[in-house]
Amino acid sequence: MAKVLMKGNEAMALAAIKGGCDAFFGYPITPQNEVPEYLSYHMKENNRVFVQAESEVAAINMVYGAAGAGARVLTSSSSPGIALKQEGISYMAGSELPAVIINVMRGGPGLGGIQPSQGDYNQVTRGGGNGDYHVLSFGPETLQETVDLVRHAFDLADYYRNPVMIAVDGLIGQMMEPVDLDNKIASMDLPTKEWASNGKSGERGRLNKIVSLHLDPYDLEKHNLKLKKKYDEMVEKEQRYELINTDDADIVIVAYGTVARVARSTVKTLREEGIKVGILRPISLWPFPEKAFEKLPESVHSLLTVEMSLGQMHQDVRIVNEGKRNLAFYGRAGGVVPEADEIADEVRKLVKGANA
Amino acid sequence: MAKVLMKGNEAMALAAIKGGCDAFFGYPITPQNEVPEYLSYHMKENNRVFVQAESEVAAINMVYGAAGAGARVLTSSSSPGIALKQEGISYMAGSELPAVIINVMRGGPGLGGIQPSQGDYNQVTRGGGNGDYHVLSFGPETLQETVDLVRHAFDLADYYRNPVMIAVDGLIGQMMEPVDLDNKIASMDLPTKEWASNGKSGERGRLNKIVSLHLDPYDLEKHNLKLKKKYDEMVEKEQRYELINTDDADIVIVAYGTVARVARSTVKTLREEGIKVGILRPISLWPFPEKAFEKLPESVHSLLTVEMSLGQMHQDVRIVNEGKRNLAFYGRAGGVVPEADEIADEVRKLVKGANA
Amino acid sequence: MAKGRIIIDQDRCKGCALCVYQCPVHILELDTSTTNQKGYTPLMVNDPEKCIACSFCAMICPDSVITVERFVKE
Amino acid sequence: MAKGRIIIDQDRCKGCALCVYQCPVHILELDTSTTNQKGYTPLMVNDPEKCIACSFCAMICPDSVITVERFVKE
Amino acid sequence: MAKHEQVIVAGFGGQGVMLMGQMLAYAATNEGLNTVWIPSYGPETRGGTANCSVAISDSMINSPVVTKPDSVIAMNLPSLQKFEPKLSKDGLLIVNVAAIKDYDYRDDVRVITIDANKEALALGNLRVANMIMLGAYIQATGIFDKEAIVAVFKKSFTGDKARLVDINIKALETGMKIVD
Amino acid sequence: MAKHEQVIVAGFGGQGVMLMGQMLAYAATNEGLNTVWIPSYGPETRGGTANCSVAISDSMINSPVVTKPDSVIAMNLPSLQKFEPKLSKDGLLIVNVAAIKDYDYRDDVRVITIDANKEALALGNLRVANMIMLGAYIQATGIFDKEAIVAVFKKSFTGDKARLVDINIKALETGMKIVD
Amino acid sequence: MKTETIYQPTKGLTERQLTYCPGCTHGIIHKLIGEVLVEKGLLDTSVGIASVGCSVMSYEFFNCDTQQAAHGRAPAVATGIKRTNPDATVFTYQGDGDLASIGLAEIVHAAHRGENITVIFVNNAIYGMTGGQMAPTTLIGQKTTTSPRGRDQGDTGLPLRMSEMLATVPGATYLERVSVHDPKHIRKAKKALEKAFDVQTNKQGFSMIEFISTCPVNWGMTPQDSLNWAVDQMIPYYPLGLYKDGTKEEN
Amino acid sequence: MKTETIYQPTKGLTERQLTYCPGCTHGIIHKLIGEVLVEKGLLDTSVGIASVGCSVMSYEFFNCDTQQAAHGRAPAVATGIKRTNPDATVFTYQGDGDLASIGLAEIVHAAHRGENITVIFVNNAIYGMTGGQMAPTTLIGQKTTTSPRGRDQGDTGLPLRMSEMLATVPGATYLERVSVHDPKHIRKAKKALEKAFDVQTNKQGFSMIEFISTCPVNWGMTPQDSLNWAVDQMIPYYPLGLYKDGTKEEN
Ligand SMILES: Cc1ncc(C[n+]2csc(CCOP(=O)(O)OP(=O)(O)O)c2C)c(N)n1
Ligand SMILES: Cc1ncc(C[n+]2csc(CCOP(=O)(O)OP(=O)(O)O)c2C)c(N)n1
Ligand code: SF4
Ligand code: SF4
Ligand code: SF4
Ligand code: SF4
Ligand code: SF4
Ligand code: SF4
Ligand SMILES: [Mg+2]
Ligand SMILES: [Mg+2]
Repeated sequence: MAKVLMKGNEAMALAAIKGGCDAFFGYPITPQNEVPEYLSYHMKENNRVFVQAESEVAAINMVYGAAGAGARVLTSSSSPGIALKQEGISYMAGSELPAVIINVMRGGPGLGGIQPSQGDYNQVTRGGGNGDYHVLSFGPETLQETVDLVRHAFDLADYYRNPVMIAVDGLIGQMMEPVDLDNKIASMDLPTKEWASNGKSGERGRLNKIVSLHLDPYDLEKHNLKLKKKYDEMVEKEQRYELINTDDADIVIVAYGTVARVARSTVKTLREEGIKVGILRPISLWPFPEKAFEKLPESVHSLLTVEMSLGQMHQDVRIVNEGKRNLAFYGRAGGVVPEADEIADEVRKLVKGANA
Repeated sequence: MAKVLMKGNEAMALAAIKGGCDAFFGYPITPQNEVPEYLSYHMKENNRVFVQAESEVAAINMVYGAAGAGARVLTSSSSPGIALKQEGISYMAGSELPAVIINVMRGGPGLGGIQPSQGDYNQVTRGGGNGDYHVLSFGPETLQETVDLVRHAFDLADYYRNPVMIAVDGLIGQMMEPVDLDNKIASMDLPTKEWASNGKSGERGRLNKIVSLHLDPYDLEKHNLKLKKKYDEMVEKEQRYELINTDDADIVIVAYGTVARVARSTVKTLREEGIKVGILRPISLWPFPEKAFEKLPESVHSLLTVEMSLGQMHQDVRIVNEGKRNLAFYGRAGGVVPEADEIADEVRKLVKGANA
Repeated sequence: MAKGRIIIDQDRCKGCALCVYQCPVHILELDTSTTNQKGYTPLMVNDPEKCIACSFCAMICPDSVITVERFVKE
Repeated sequence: MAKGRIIIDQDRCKGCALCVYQCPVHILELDTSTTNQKGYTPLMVNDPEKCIACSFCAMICPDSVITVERFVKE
Repeated sequence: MAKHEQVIVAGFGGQGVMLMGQMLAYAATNEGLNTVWIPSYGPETRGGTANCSVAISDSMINSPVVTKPDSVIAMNLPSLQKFEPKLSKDGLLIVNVAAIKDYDYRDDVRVITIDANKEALALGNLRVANMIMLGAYIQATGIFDKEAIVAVFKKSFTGDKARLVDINIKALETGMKIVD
Repeated sequence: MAKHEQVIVAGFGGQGVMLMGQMLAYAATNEGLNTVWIPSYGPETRGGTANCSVAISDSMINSPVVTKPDSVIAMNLPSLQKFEPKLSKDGLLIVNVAAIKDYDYRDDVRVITIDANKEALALGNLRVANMIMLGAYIQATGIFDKEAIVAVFKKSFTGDKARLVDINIKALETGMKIVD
Repeated sequence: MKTETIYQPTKGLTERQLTYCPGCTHGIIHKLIGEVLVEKGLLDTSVGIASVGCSVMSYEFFNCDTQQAAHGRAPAVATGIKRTNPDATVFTYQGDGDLASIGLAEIVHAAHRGENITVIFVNNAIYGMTGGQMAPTTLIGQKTTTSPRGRDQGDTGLPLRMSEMLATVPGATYLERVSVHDPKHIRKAKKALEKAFDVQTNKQGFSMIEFISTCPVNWGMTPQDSLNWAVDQMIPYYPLGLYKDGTKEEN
Repeated sequence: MKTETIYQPTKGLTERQLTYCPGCTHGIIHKLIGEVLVEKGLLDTSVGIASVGCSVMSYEFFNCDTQQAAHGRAPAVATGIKRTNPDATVFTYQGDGDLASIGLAEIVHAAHRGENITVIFVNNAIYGMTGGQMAPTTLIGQKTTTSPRGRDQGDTGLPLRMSEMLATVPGATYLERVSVHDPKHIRKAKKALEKAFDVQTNKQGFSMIEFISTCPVNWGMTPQDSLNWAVDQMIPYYPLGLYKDGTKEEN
């Protein structure tokens, strides 16, 4: 199909419909309001479910119920709203329920602001709900990549029976860009949901239960280990990233989402100056694409993490790096998007001999 | 004063009173119920405030209000309850409000179980609320250390104007051990709370506002940087840890809370066998005591992280380690407490040549 | 003569005695001479002949211990 | 003769016209010939002589634009 | 001819600056170009200033954020003051001078001043001032021809709003003529 | 004499096993010893088995978790079955055999069997069976003398419950005598 | 002599022995639900939602599909299930802590939306599972572990009456408060429950049955004394009866 | 001629220009609060709690101490302040999304506890700040950005009436619904507000004044048409008047 110009939030909403989303439960919050607004109109058109919940807490628990009953479910929110969903997300991970969660990140902490941010990286990748669990999460760069991932996320959620989060900064939600909503993407072969607790025990001849309670610690540990196996599989299979101009690079910028996009301009400028810089762009945030770092050539002596936060993903870079390369960080916070030139200045500082 | 035998939760509650806690707001949840139960009786006795809130969400927002009005405030919960408090905690960090939060951790994710766990390490140290913020957090080992930290936490919270969390596994909450509630601890010189919004604007001649909203991104960034300065100060000053038998160690166990205590038995056993093993015991969880690792002797070739989780603090160990030493991990989950012998077996695997 | 009888699934019984109070003919009692698997003193019938098969005991029993049968004249 | 007068803090006015509808003597209007700092067409008084100092305009004004004074006979 | 254009459109909320930008983005999309439209609202939620940026390119758009625009369309004084300094050297500045008296413009840029309010009122609807400015812009840059924008009008104003197509076309033409 | 003792007390909920353990921990605290009492409830919240462990030592207690107890006090069959295997070699096993008929005890441990229910009923209150067992335990181990426990009774049973002190002392003595 | 079974354990419950304390009326309420689901032929198409409270394990007891909800959120979970499976019979089973305290917004809003679900509300004036803390429904003067001197109006207000409150919510269709303290009331309670499920079957909207229930363990009473206390103390404050029947208003 | 000022901007508000849209009645309500606080001499000892909604910035407008609360949680924040500072006058300012949707549990429980605070509830039947989504108070048929075809009872139920609902909560002392669509009603509203603060001063418990308010921008009407719509559409469904006055019951 031809590309259509759409606002990020609306495109994500439409992508969810195209991804087979049966039901949406959410609560308004800036800057993601166009997601529920779009769906409040178009889900009904498609004979699917749209409910504006009384709160984010209620929304995520509606998602739990619908997902537990076998539906493909979406919820969407922004930073403080995601905070309120943490208990529910932990429950979903514990009960092994699939769902797609969109987080259109804004500045924090607290009420913060409504400008684009990546200050929720920890919130996204380290949960905040209780217990040993992980949420498969992605931080796409362009609107096209975002909608492709939203569509694919429904498959991934079902495959792993785990929540999947799409974390975009507010800019991606608010901007308009031409997208192809029918872009060819991988589709997965998925079994029917034999486990769904949906009131068909008669038909099925067996009771289904959706539960995260395991009072015996040894049972719970077994359950934890079962979950861990899934997480290990994700670590193995779902690391996604892009390496941009890294083949001959001396310095590599590590950045995701809008920042990566800005960094592309930086690279263009610096390459013209003869500075050999590339970009390692994580697409999956959890699992963090550790494999990407293995693919960097020996020539890379420094990594510069750039985030719209004061250094959250940078901790993951520290983990992978294992002391091998020189590390630097540059971040803007509170809703300020770093400019290509600012990043260029930071890279220049890392050029060998620059400070000598 | 002589030591008294007290249940962990009750001792923490009494320690809070001794720490000058003016008000408690909380909601029942196992295994921390004795905290509110004890305080429901004794706060009134001391003419202080006790309110059982309608939920954890309400509780943390009551804490916000009382802290914003200048009181020394405590709340207490366990894992899923803390999840529900994440938004409020992010607000408190954003509005720079002091409070002490006790998390008596149980198995997860979801409802999980009620047995002791350390599965909330990520939840505690990486927030889960939105935005760039940190909670100063401690994971004490014995009841004495716990009560000393609870008392001190009120000072720290006031000093930094930031929430402080005491994260203990359920065992510490449930066990009884003799404690001295009047143990001499450092006390801090604190300014009066000129900033408190408490309805004394007349007296004060100035309006006070408690706010985390900064609609202009540059203002918010400035605010973020101000907060970061505090966090940097915490990283500088609040790293706490204990090094046990590490002077001549070949192998060091990294463990906190009850696990560290169990590991002491392991060390005793193994030292008798001639294996040179020690313990690096983080007391502060955030900031993670990176400095402790610098103090380890060259002789240490391997670090074994042991947790009552499937590997959360271990990520922090990976960060500090920077690839220097051999790393290993051993964890029990779901409420199972690792036994000294199990840990010993893991250590033995790391003895050089053991596998050769 | 008894109108019916009750069948007691002793090991489910928790000895709460709610049934005892409900029996209109006062023929139920806890057997304090023994404990069941779970450690409770279970229900016993004192004077089965008096049972009027009213089902009150069974209705109030929270643990589904009691089955009630009515005698049917042939 | 006017019983009083109103004083308009033009730059606070948002041109919402609520006051216009409340004035019982219909002397208020928005000045469409100009815009204030904020880009709004502000309130103006057409026929000040008619003001009865009822304060209705001021009461309904959400933006505290209007002060009302009553003339006091000396 | 390679197309690369970065424009910022700014004014009061309610002046239709968002729509102007969107029209450009739609036109670009229709021509198969890459484009990114980004809205930005001031810290005051309402009644404040609003602006949007549009990047248009026939190659991939890297940084979607426009920091050094090729063109600025300023609908009021605060917008002019805010964005004139960011305009790149030799850039294009189109100003609605309806409420702007004297202003000392940069001399290293091309300045077009229009009293778009007056022109719009002449057309019978103050609200089309924005499309007058848009007409001036496409004429001055040559980035799109009239038909490209008219096509967008026709697609955007449907149903109840279809009646708006004509007056907007007129406004567009008015703007184009002024620059012509 | 160095004291190191790790004991597990187990039974049905309601048999007062938690209290027994606490009495030991209080006695230890009064004597300035280190001690840790840890409760443990079965997965069923109610009506299930319950147990607690007490570690007592005159040096620092490392692992507070008792995995290889020196002594086990079992108040019922499930507890006996669960904890007998964990008892360390040459350890002490005290069993309330009230509801236990035949049982094949380990032969590498010291076994004391008491029908504590019968003894308690003889004292007029089934609920003091636990203190009979406690008496047997302190007598068999010598860890505390009678007075130490009586002191704890007096501190613990106050107000309404003060009247319970006497019968508990009697129960304690009964237990001590049985082992004697 | 030939016999005819006139009362037996319902097939609406599984064989699992209940985990409730001796004499706890949770068990009686469970039985009634099981019986009604069987008698109405709804068991095979039902989804029961266990909430957090003593009844958390009820997902093991109801002989139908079940989901275990986070504390207080059962009505939201039910909404998710019902909206995506409108033909399933969906009911929640919630304690007073769950429904009237932490889950208050969720229950009111399920009623507000007219969610076509059935709510079983078990009001025992206390938090049973966590060891007897004060609930919003705890009576004045009642001692709990967090109102150790007895609930005090000045400090904690007067007990919340949920059926009365929900009766003001337009979306609620059927609300009744019942008790299970004797066979007569058990029969009445069952009738109410039947009606509640009928309302759902007929797609008439939100129905809730509030059960006056006991907590012998945390009230510190024998089971029979608990029933008596429920009758003497609770029912006067929480009068039994119909609080709303909107089935006639609907067509 | 000598003049006497009979109406002027209240000192109860700061000089900051309000951020509300032209003709939004939030501003009128702000003024009333400011006037009452000044006239009752409470300004210097008050703490106002701004909630999340268009009035989020009201912490800049009230000329007293303020706290900005998380969305829906203002009553909890107020509780924290009031309990630790019983002598302060504590009031919340909350929209209908804030109070009737996400914050429903908090408002009911503040009332339930009889929390001695005053709640200003601004009901404009919509989520203003976030761009006009449906609120629990949105009228049937009303178009909003999330009920684009008009609110439909079958799907979303009938609008919630908060004053009526809270009137069933024993702890609530004083509840009144008022409007500010003309000077007469503004005067009445002010009276109600005075009474509400008196209740607090007299330590008589929870008081709430519900204001029928407008949202010209998201309703898509002129300010005056909005007032008319409030009168014609809202007031019939949300009747003005006293919903509870428990001050007489107290001593
Ligand atoms: C978020 C959260 N908060 C608190 C708890 C702890 N909790 C479990 S059950 C319960 C109260 C149960 O009381 P009620 O709903 O009245 O049920 P009952 O046990 O009395 O039947 C609480 C507070 C929890 N599991 N999750
Ligand atoms: C946790 C959370 N959820 C959602 C939001 C987004 N939000 C801000 S204001 C608002 C609704 C405001 O509506 P209302 O309370 O009616 O106030 P109004 O703007 O109409 O005066 C919402 C949903 C938020 N800030 N925080
Ligand atoms: S059926 Fe009736 S008469 Fe027979 S035992 Fe039960 S209660 Fe008594
Ligand atoms: S009511 Fe049931 S459980 Fe209770 S004593 Fe009777 S048979 Fe046993
Ligand atoms: S005071 Fe009364 S008469 Fe005078 S302008 Fe205002 S509304 Fe009109
Ligand atoms: S009511 Fe106030 S803001 Fe509105 S037009 Fe009149 S003076 Fe201006
Ligand atoms: S604690 Fe109370 S409510 Fe829970 S099962 Fe026991 S008696 Fe029943
Ligand atoms: S959006 Fe609506 S409620 Fe908000 S300020 Fe504007 S008119 Fe008022
Ligand atoms: Mg209860
Ligand atoms: Mg509103």
